[in-house]
Amino acid sequence: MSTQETLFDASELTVSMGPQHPSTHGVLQVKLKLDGERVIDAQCVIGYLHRGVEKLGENQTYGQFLPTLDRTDYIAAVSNCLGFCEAVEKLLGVTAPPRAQYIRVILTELNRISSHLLWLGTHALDIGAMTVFLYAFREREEILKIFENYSGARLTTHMFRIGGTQYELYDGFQDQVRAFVKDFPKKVAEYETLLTENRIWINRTRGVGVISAKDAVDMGLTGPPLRASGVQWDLRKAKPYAAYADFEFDIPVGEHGDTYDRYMVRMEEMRQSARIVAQAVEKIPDGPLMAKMSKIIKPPVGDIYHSIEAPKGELGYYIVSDGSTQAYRARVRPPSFVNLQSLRKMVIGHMVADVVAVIGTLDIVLGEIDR
Amino acid sequence: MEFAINYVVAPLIKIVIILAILPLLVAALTLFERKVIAFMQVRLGPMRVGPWGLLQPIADPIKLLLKEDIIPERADRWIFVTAPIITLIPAFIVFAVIPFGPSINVFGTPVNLYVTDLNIGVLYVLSVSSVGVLGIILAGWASNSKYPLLGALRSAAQMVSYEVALGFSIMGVLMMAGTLSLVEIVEAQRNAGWWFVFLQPLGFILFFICGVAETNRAPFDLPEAESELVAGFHTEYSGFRFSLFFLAEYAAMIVISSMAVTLFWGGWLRPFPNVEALAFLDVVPPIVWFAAKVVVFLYCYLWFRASWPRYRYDQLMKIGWRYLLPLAIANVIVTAVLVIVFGEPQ
Amino acid sequence: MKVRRPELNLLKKIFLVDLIKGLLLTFSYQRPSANYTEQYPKQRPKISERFRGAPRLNNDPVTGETLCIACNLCALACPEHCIEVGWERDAAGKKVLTTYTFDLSRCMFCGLCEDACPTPCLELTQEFELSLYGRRDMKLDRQKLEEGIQPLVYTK
Amino acid sequence: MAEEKDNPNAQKPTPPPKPAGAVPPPPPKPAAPAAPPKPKGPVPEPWSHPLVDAINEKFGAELVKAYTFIGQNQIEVKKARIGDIMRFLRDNSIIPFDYLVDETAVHWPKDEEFEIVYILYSFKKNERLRVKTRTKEWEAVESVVSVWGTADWLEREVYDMFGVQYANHPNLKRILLPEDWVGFPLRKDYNIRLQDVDWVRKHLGIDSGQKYYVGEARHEAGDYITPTD
Repeated sequence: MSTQETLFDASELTVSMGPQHPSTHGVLQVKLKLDGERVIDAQCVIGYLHRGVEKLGENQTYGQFLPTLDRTDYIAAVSNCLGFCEAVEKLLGVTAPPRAQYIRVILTELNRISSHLLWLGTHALDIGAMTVFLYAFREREEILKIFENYSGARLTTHMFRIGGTQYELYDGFQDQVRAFVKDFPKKVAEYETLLTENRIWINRTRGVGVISAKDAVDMGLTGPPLRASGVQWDLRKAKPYAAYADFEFDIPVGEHGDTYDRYMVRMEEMRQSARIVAQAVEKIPDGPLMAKMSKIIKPPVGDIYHSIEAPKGELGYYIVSDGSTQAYRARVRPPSFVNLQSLRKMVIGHMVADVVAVIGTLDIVLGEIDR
Repeated sequence: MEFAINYVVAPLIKIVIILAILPLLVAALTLFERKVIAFMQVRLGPMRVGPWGLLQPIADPIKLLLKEDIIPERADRWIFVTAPIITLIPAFIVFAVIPFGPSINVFGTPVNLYVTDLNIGVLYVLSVSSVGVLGIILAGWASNSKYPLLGALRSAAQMVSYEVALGFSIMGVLMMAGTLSLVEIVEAQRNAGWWFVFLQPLGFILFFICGVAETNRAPFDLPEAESELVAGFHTEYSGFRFSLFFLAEYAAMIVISSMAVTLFWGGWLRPFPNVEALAFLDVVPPIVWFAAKVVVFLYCYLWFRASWPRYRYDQLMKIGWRYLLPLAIANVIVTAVLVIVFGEPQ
Repeated sequence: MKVRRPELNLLKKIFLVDLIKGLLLTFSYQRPSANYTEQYPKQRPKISERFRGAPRLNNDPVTGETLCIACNLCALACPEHCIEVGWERDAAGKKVLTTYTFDLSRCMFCGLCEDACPTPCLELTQEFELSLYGRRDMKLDRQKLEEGIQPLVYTK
Repeated sequence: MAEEKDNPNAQKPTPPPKPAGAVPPPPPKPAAPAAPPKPKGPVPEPWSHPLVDAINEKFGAELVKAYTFIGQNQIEVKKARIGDIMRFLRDNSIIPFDYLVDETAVHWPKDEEFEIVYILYSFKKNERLRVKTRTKEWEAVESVVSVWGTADWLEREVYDMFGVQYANHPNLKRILLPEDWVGFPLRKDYNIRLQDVDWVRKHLGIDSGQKYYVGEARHEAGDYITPTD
């Protein structure tokens, strides 16, 4: 009977949301203190999915670590792969040949679209619009088919290798990508029909989880959440990597830093990604796929930090090499981990229903947070 | 003898028929829901049990009935057990007054296609159906768990607010019909020559919005919002008891749809009941007209669920009190003035 | 570029234009041609050529002898150490494959072993239905690997 | 800014004297990370910048060295006044580093030291900087949570994984591992092979799904245990 007393006598209600909850996107646990339906405190409990990826990185060769990295942010495995490959390449002092660079850009951008589609679907589902989820997955399926055809896997793709890419393009790759890119803006317009102007969507997202540009920078938010707060910063422009300098695209920024702006930023990003892919697929240069380098990867002694704009934000790799085939220290700077920190700031004062909206809008992946 | 037949035997038979058919209807409705939503979502829905999954509504209840009945250790046992029943019974007994059609002849005796024609039918429906929420509140409380409690409290607040607006939205119809009996309201629509929806469009829209909210369906499905409260008030329920809630919810959907049809869409009447040119439509029996209209509304329920996000609790309250209630009252006032000026539409 | 932040005007608001637009979209998708479902066990999906599924050791199609030269590169390449190659020297001093163990329960299908294999011997096939009844079954020996995992035929 | 773009080509290890990575690897040398860099590969170059001068002026002996490695600027400082240095780096007008990208650590067991690495970024100047400081296991580093809010979880993670103590941290608890975890996994002396089997068995009542080897030598033993079947 003691539980009953705590339920009704205390002015606060402590609800443990997760780790088994439909909308904590995995195994996130948020300990909510509620006053009625209003949140007065929120503490994240993470680590349920900890697999010691960084430790594994110290015990595997650089090449072997790549498939493991696919399992950190498994929604955007291609980005993880690209980031690590480029970091090691930088340390080695090699550059992937242009053909590989272009293929990398195409696949990474497709991956960004697929990651955003998954975000869109789950985010909309959290807010109750279940149909968007299935429409988004339909388009995501098309991208996964391209991945499967190219690399042989759909999700944990192990797409690139250090020094370039492993696989030659398959026949019909360009046509398949072209067809997708051509069709995709129409599909985005459909999602927007269901959400963007929908009054319920607007009510549920505008003014929810607001974070100012100053706070966003202080909390280290990156990716769409940062841009939605009005900071026009994208690593693809700020520090271009791969072949991004060759393409024209815009960086969408929001103004209010609320859930709605983050939604709009990601929607626009998907269009821009499609634009990049459309440009890149038309001018894939000929040439080798792998840079000339030793089969056994032994970077020189030293350390390197390299980061890329993953769909969720700045994905960085800090590698310390002791000159052997294994990294001395392989640190992943996970965007979701850092972004999730702002959850507390965003939800306090809002209602329970907004907590799921904010968790959704941060676009977290627990595989990456817990590593 | 005649008294016995009219007031005991005939109603009993009808009650038994309704009690037998209603669960089947609900089962069919679940399949309908899954199929409709699936097709809207470019899926196929259940396909395995029977051709095109047609036997799914039979498989589901069997599964639910065979499941273990779990009562949480800390739950308030008796209330926990009674709550689903409290929810279910009102949802069923409301059907007593809903007229599915006019009298038909069975072996020469006229049989009314309703259990009874209460002269306060509308009031009866409103009051009885609002008892159902008690079960939800009790279920949330008795579970002694946090998500159900939140769901129950949401449900209580939602019911209280929307009950008022729902009542007011019907008032226009009642003034035009001049009666509270559902059968007479349908007859009044025949006399008026118009379904009341054409005379009371705002009233109808308000009624249906409130009805959706009353039945806890999307976009107002807050008491069981699965992405927020896991499953709301029935989180701790399983198997058979869960299926009772399920039954009650879907029965309530049928009630609201039937009420909408009866009050606004001419019940069992064909379109434009007084226009002779459309008399060929009478080939279709009245009960089919009724059923078809109800299905349309049920379809709308599912359609909304497939298309829209979910409101937040405070927004729901705001809509109820700030928009729906004033609009409903305005509707009543305007209707009252018009009825006084032009007289009842006869 | 700034993202849009559309405001509904009053007229659109009163006539529920935004909501109706959504309804029409979902309604239009009910057409059967828009359907995307694959009836999986009955309808087999098309697996791409490069798919990385169950492993197989290929034999020479002519002689029927194994193509494996027991170089152990696959075992070295495997991040999960799930391959073990056993060999012995024959009379000529050449390495000959004796046993080959592949622990499928630890495999993450990254394809590094396939990349490492200098002969067309080790291949990750397109077979993806790999559920088995016990962990012990997942340790594939040479014989099983040479036969390849056979798909179960779905009967219904 | 220019760093990231130009350098990979510019700083390619010059092949002639010792073919860097093009030959099969020579027998593994004892890797001594702190030792002076071998002739092959890129070497750190001194970095001179108004910012370095400013730090030098303000903190003097606190600054150990400032250098550029593969185009990436780094400074090494002593940890005594790390909070002040960080606040200065954030607030200075030359390159205001307003964003803490990452904070992590590297364990150097030979020196019994942890190297704390702060990766900073300046939105205004589009510049990155790595700040490194060294600490011992039993010495606390000043927390930078008051400088950048990001540091909260990052420092908790460093504590969790390395056991580095932070002074003035608002909530220094384990973040990814359970509270009662023994040991700090990312230390070099933490054996990955023996990791969590006991913990899993005790808390979850199951055997870890991972096969673990008898001792370290897998191939010699030729056998391993698969806990359950």
